[in-house]
Amino acid sequence: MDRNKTKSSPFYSWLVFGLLMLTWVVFSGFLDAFHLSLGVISCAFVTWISADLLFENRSDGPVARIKQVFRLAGYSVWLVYQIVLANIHLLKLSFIGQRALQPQIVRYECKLKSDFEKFLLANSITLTPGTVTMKIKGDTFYIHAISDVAAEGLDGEMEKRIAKCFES
Amino acid sequence: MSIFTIIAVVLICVGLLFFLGAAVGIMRFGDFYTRMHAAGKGDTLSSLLVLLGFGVYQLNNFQSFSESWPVLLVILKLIAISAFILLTSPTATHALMDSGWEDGIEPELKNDKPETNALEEDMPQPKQKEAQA
Amino acid sequence: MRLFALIAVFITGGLLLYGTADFPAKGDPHSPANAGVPGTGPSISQYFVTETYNDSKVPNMVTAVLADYRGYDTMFETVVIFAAGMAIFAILRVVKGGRNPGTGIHHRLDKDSSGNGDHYDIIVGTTCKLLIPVIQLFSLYVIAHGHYSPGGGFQGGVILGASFILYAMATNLKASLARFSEQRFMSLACIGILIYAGFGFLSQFLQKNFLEYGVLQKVLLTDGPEMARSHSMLGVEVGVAFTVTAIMFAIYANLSSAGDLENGKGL
Amino acid sequence: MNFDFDSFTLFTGIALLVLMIPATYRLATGPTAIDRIVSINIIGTKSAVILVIIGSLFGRVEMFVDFALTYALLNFIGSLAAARYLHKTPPARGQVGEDE
Amino acid sequence: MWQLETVLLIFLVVAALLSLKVKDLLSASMIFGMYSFVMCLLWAAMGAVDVAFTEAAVGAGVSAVFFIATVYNTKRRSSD
Repeated sequence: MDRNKTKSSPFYSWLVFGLLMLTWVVFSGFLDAFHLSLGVISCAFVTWISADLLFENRSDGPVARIKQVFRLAGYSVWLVYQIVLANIHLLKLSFIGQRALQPQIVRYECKLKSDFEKFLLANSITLTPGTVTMKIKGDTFYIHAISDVAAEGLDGEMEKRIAKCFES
Repeated sequence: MSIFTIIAVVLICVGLLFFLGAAVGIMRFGDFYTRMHAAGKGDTLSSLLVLLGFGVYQLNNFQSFSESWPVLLVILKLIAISAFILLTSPTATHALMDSGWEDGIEPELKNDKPETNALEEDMPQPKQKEAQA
Repeated sequence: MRLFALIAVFITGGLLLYGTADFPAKGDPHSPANAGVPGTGPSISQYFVTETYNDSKVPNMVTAVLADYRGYDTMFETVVIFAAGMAIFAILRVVKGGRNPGTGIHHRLDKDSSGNGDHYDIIVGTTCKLLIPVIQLFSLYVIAHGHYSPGGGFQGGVILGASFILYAMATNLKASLARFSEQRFMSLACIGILIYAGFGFLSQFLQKNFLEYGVLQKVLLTDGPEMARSHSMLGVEVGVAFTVTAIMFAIYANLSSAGDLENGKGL
Repeated sequence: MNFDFDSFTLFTGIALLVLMIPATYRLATGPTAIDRIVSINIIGTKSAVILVIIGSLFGRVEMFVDFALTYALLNFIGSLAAARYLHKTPPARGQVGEDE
Repeated sequence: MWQLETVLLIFLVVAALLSLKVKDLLSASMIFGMYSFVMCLLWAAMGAVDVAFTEAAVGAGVSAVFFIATVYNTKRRSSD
């Protein structure tokens, strides 16, 4: 969060600049020199004012990053499948199964280290069937589950998948 | 009627069905926390499907990469919108659920399962009502 | 009293609705605004539709009208926004040694905001960190492409200001003021208006009228006055964006901390 | 088979607006302020989708997609501000927040 | 198009009346957010794209935050 804590390495600044430039091309769509130079100015400005917000952990090298990207892509495919399941579950609940609601609050201990992994786990829990993360205190997640089945679904499989994405 | 139109219509119809589920859930669930389930999950996939449906329909205008670059761009932007909705919607759900707890809204919990509800004692309790002058 | 208010609202609304009966239909090509009054030449709408691209090579007519044909109007709109920020500053800001800190109403409300910060630090904080650079880049895109698609200085400036507001809400006011300090945003607000007025004075200095950009081709080194007008519009939009960004963040900072920027935590 | 995609799009837009009614009902009745915030979040997401639909009706999706992007990016800020408000003020039950 | 505009106008009137009706100012500012959303959709449906964009940026981005920040520093309940 503060500027002095993260040591700025040139690799990460260029990475942020490149990603922003890619985003600019998607936004803009003009590939002539005038608009590309405007894009370079804008991306340099954004990199200057908020490059330190992206990439909390800056110790990994380029190869490790590329591996993580591919694993995260695989994980997101699985996540989309879970989201589809969650919506079908919700559809069933709202039309037929309302009396089957068994709301309860479950505690879940996670062993993940970095903030980004915890963020990913919390958002994935919210998007999967029947569970919503209510609160995080340290390593403890408090989860509001909508039924017994949903509460038992929190068996740590998701956490294993996320941990696998970020292991070196 | 091309294949892209058929896919688009199917995607949009499924998206509307999920929107309907979310809307009924918001209307009928009795408790704030269960309503959050409907709100947090129902809107992500359904808006994603409808947006992707319109993106697929745009493929009808696609001829070649050099001519139809704007069409691809629209599809990429629609995917970006879906990604941002997928990112912000669960986060807003967390923030609102946490605020609801801090604001002292009592959850309706199932009473015949003491081993799960006992965990509630670990929770930070809602702040007590303060008598305001 | 409420009854009288209701009656007054209904009468006024009825009169307004009655007035709309005389309006031409939406998009009617024969209405006086679109077709012009007979015997007086083409209407101003026709002129804009046919001549804007020849005059300034700008496809988006609205931007051309706002930043070029009606440049005075937009300039003083920017000044109005600046004045609004100054008014909020003058009313709310607590200067050091003035009002006794710690007695404002926000301190009473702020006293239990310390606990349970974990949640915001992890989930909301990470989301905001991922979103803020994209929002900033999007706002710059909106500013830079005001010629081709809807948008421009005002919209882009508001979005850019919203990104700073989001940062202030994800962390606290102090962290965001470390990035975008009070001195910096106040001077940025002034610089924005100076850029706009500078384009005007520059064209006046080159023996033309105020805000008549065509003459700037000698300065901007473009081929022909049309491109000079186009590029000047972009420069003017950047000026508007500076002012709007700075004023939006200034209003948020002063409102949420009740003017006590040094000690207030913000929302 | 003659299928008019524009009519289908118009129908989709109207259906989405009709599906806004439950959210509007929550907005009107509450019971608490935070229910209203949730429904505003939902209405904002739906607005982004409806903007794309209006763009498709005009045949200018590439223009309207920018607005939808604005909503997708900025809709979060209002909800977050309200959540921060409720987080920082004492609980309001029984005093304010509920209508008569 | 006229069907869409009619439904939007109904929503607009409902939102305006609701935001006047509630006494909780936080809720009123939220309902005013809905008014701004519907207004933006209406501008877009009329083809006034620049105005719609301004409404989208201001309504979604900053106006709700300003209202909430103001309510935060005053009191929450309206007196009438």
